[in-house]
Amino acid sequence: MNLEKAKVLDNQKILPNYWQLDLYAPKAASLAQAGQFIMLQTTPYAEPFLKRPMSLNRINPEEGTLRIIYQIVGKGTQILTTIPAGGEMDIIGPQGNGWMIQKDYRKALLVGGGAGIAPLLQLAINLAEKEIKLDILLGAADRDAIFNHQEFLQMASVSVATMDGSRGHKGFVTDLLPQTPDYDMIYTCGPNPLMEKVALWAGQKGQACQVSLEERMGCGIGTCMGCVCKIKSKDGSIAYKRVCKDGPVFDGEEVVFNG
Amino acid sequence: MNLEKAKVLDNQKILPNYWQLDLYAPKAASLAQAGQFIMLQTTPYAEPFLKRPMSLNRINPEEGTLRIIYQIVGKGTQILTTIPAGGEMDIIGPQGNGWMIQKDYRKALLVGGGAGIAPLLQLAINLAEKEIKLDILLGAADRDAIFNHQEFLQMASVSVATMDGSRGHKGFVTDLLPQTPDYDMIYTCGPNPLMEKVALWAGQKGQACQVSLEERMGCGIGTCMGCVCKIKSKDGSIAYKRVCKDGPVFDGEEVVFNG
Amino acid sequence: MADLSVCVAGVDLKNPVLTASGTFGYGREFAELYDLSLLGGIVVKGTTLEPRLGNETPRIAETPCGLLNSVGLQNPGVEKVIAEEIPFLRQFDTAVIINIAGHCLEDYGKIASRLDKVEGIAALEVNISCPNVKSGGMAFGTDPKVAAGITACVRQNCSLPIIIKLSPNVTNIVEIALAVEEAGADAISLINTLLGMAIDIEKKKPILANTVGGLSGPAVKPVALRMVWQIAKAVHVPIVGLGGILTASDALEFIMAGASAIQIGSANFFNPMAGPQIVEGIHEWLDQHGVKDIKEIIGAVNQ
Amino acid sequence: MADLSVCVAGVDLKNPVLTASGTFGYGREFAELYDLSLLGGIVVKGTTLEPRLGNETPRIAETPCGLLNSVGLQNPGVEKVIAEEIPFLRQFDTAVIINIAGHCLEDYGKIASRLDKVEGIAALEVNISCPNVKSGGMAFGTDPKVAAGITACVRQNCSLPIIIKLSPNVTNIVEIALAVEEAGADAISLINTLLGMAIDIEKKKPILANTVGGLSGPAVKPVALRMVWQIAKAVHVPIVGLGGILTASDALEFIMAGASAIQIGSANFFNPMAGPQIVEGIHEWLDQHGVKDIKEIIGAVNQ
Ligand SMILES: Cc1cc2nc3c(=O)[nH]c(=O)nc-3n(C[C@H](O)[C@H](O)[C@H](O)COP(=O)(O)OP(=O)(O)OC[C@H]3O[C@@H](n4cnc5c(N)ncnc54)[C@H](O)[C@@H]3O)c2cc1C
Ligand SMILES: Cc1cc2nc3c(=O)[nH]c(=O)nc-3n(C[C@H](O)[C@H](O)[C@H](O)COP(=O)(O)OP(=O)(O)OC[C@H]3O[C@@H](n4cnc5c(N)ncnc54)[C@H](O)[C@@H]3O)c2cc1C
Ligand SMILES: Cc1cc2nc3c(=O)[nH]c(=O)nc-3n(C[C@H](O)[C@H](O)[C@H](O)COP(=O)(O)O)c2cc1C
Ligand SMILES: Cc1cc2nc3c(=O)[nH]c(=O)nc-3n(C[C@H](O)[C@H](O)[C@H](O)COP(=O)(O)O)c2cc1C
Ligand code: FES
Ligand code: FES
Repeated sequence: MNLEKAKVLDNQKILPNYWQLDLYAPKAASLAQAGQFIMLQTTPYAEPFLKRPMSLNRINPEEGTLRIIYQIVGKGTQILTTIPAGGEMDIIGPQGNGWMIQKDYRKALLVGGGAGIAPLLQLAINLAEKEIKLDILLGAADRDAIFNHQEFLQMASVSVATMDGSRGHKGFVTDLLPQTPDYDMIYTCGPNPLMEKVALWAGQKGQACQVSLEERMGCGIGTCMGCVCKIKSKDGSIAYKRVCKDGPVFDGEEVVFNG
Repeated sequence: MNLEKAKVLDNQKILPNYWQLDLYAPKAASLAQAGQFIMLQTTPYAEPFLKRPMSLNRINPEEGTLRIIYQIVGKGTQILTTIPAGGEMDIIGPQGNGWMIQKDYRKALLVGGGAGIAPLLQLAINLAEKEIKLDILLGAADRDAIFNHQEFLQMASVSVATMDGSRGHKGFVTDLLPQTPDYDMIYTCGPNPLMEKVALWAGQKGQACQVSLEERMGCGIGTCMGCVCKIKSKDGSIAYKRVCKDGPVFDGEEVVFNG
Repeated sequence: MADLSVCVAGVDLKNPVLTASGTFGYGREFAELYDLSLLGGIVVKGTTLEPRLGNETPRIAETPCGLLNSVGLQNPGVEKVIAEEIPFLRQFDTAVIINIAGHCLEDYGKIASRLDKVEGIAALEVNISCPNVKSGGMAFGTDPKVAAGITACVRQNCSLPIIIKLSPNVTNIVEIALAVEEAGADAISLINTLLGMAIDIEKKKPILANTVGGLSGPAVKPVALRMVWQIAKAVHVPIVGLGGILTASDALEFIMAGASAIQIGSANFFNPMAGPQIVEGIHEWLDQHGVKDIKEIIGAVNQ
Repeated sequence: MADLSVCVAGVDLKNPVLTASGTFGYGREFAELYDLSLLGGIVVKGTTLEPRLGNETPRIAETPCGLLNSVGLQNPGVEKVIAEEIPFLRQFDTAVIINIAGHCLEDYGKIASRLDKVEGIAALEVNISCPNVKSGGMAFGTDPKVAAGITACVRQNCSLPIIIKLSPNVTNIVEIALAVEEAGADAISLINTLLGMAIDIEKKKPILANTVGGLSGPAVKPVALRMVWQIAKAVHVPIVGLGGILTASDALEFIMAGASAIQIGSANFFNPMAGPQIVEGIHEWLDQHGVKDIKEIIGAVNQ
């Protein structure tokens, strides 16, 4: 496990409700894999008490940097916006397992929704480097919550859906799922209903699928059993696994979604 | 009562354990009197929860500025040192009654100890402006806790005492109290034992004396009854008065010190 | 604009935001900052028959996200409150609630009957939960029989609406709530402070002269909210929720847990404008969420 | 360097700093960060006879200076703990304390007797105070008779030193402490979590799937410290104090209140290095203050 005092290189608004945070954290950057996350402390005080889990949007081990894209949700992310370049923050990480990529993949589909788009960018870069063909579906409430669109376009065909139709298809991003998919792997991150739909569809189409789950975390390091999700074994029995340590990425087929 | 968002103009270390904070708070500065204090919030979060009472060391109504000199004691004052110029903090104030000055005073003695020296500077300036002759006694543990020495020297004869003898007399500042005082008023601020000694001595010598008390505060505005001190009436009965509202300055004779 | 009026203990409040006893004095300082008529009501400092000096100092110790106090009911006594404070408060278009406390059952009866016919009082809040007095105080609020006895005694001695204020320092808050409801409480307010302590390690002594004190502030909010929720399922009288409320969002949590009104205590120290800002914040939230009447969301989590 | 060793429940600890059940797993993650032998001891996650799934999620809600949890004793069961976790922990030169919990009296007896002869266990900590399980749990710790009954049952079923862990959700902590002491506890640890709640006002629902959960972290420190101080004056067995300890200074407050040892719980989340840093900080403080032996300051505020 890596504890590090990260230095803020840049922290700026990229969309009305989304900020981009660049950190200098050489140790974490050298260890990190796409799909992993860090636990980020927003103040040096005991309030707010818990660290915030944030996915790695970009990993640059050469320069020792990490990029986070965060949505403003509540107290912690509000505070994050006030930390200027030059500031410091304690982080733990990289945490979790990251996306699984097999050498022989030739074609993959990425489906992201809202803040869940964040961990797909580094994944797409890694897949593109391996010359794996990519289709990318991005969804959000409106166009003000679609980020990294340009970056994805450089690597893949990208389709967008927004609930209000302000960009791309009007409706759910899952409306864009193809009828006859032929992917070696489908990767998805976003709100639970989105991932549940994708996992269900993938199962029906006989396609493999990885989902990256979110859960409220106490420790973020695997000790408190706070962040568990329900995982179904082959034998049908159900176990609770830790999102922070055994995940956040799970086989879509195994996950029991609650709603 | 005045609530104001003060702007930090400057915040710098002046001695190993003392910092000087310059605030732009035009409303407070226009209202303030020597001997008053402000309640200062150290973070925008609920931790630390309470505001810190800090005396006004300098008041500049023309420029709208206030100066605080603060000793690093615990959590709140530690945090204060981290707030850079340009930062903002919520204040309440000026609070309390301030030093009482009568027009016909001709000679006054000021006795300050440690952080208690802070509210004596603006007092000395006001007295000097009225051409009242001043004697000033400053005491502290060592020379690293004597501040404003130069400023006082411009207005008065100043004697210093330190416990370790690193500046001036070696011992208590109260050792320097004259045998045959002839002051119209004696003003003192510092640790309770110091003020108690000065008040006792003044009483014995038949001299009038004002003391500026410290107490732990909840509200700092007079509503919680947290900060009271024991005040003896002429008839001998004892009442609790609020340091934040009825004080911090009291007639030395009335105060019942607890030891 | 949404309807914010609520009715507690038969008292119509223009909005559910009251200020808590002991944190607002008699409103004089806050009246310099804002029009007290903006508040649903004001609960004054704990009032006793005779003037009380209260405890030795230090009386305040800061703790994580909160504070301990051991003021010990310093107050000028009921006669002075009637003569000097109630007339001042009567100027404002807000419910004036007098918080009362006593050393023994008799005291409660006497002070209730003394206040009964005084003009300008909307209700009594009966403090059976003060952790800062040697005799009586919290002990009254931790035994259902004693709590019921005091409630009945106040009931007999006055015709004003009575709100019984409970102590959180108990194993079973529901049992106490049911006991005071049964004994005639028109409403129940909770929580008073949690008994706590802080030590100055340099002096190897408690920070408070009184050794222990009452914990309040955001730190206690989860406990307070849980107790409001617990008793909301058990009693039929209205509940006034308090404990650590700092923002409109906090206030709405209590209302959804089952409180018909809320009180703002220590938040008055953190942010002297908390009162009107919370009223305003509740208004905004209801409007944004298309809620026409705050009464629709009282106890929403239980529906 | 000052002598930091203390003796609790007949177990010699190299220093008074233990880690609290449920916040440290079985030490594996922390072993990546520092040598667990630096700790006085490790208390493992609550262990039950059978594996337990625990409660639904969300299980965690942040609160001011603290958090609520409703993990509900998820654990792999005593057999797996014996087979896989205790051998791992035995590698370190630190006291391994197994925290046990049960649904009923019988469970406690069975698990105690199962652990009795297992190598590498310094003591049992008996959790009669878990607020997160439906049957038993906290209810055991809020009634002095039931608490004594469980203590006696564990006592009869094993020869290991036993530490009884008390719930703070009671009117009278001293009464419970005396009851378990009388029934054979070798030491008492406190506090477990305070029962609390948090509401998501957007969803109009409790944040925790379990509605209520246990409050821990700095927020609860004043209550924990008060309870340690109260029982220190009443019982003769050593006390292990916990609740909101974040720093060496916090730890020293508990020691001065009367605790012979302390546990670090939620602080492990805030600062994963809290354990060794607090050991170090206590060392420094004692040295700076010329205290040769930590035992000199245990209960200092009462002297
Ligand atoms: C593995 C993982 C990766 C994530 N990556 C990203 C990311 O790249 N970008 C991004 O914008 N968000 C991400 N999130 C969600 C992000 O952690 C929350 O939005 C954030 O914690 C909210 O904090 P807050 O203080 O603003 O909200 P508050 O509501 O004030 O937070 C209160 C508490 O709830 C927790 N919480 C609230 N919402 C969530 C949530 N959705 N998931 C987990 N905990 C939550 C907070 O961590 C905190 O403990 C991720 C979550 C997880 C679990
Ligand atoms: C009217 C008044 C004027 C003051 N003026 C000055 C000044 O000009 N310069 C200066 O250095 N100090 C002054 N003090 C003392 C100053 O308020 C404390 O040193 C400061 O509050 C300590 O805060 P902390 O967070 O660093 O310490 P902590 O010990 O962490 O504070 C914990 C709590 O105790 C309170 N507290 C601790 N020490 C004191 C104290 N001596 N007096 C009152 N409350 C205390 C804090 O305000 C806080 O609520 C004054 C105090 C009063 C009452
Ligand atoms: C300084 C102080 C004095 C108090 N005095 C009283 C009192 O006289 N009577 C009473 O019933 N409650 C008193 N309380 C308790 C509050 O009214 C309230 O119940 C408690 O502080 C919890 O609310 P809060 O967390 O919002 O402060 C006092 C609280 C504080 C902080
Ligand atoms: C996530 C979590 C899980 C816990 N699990 C247990 C447990 O299994 N058994 C137990 O006795 N206490 C458990 N506790 C309580 C802690 O051991 C401790 O008593 C409490 O958190 C107070 O200490 P703290 O404020 O230092 O965290 C748990 C606490 C937390 C936060
Ligand atoms: S957050 Fe603690 S185990 Fe995952
Ligand atoms: S600090 Fe509240 S009355 Fe003075």
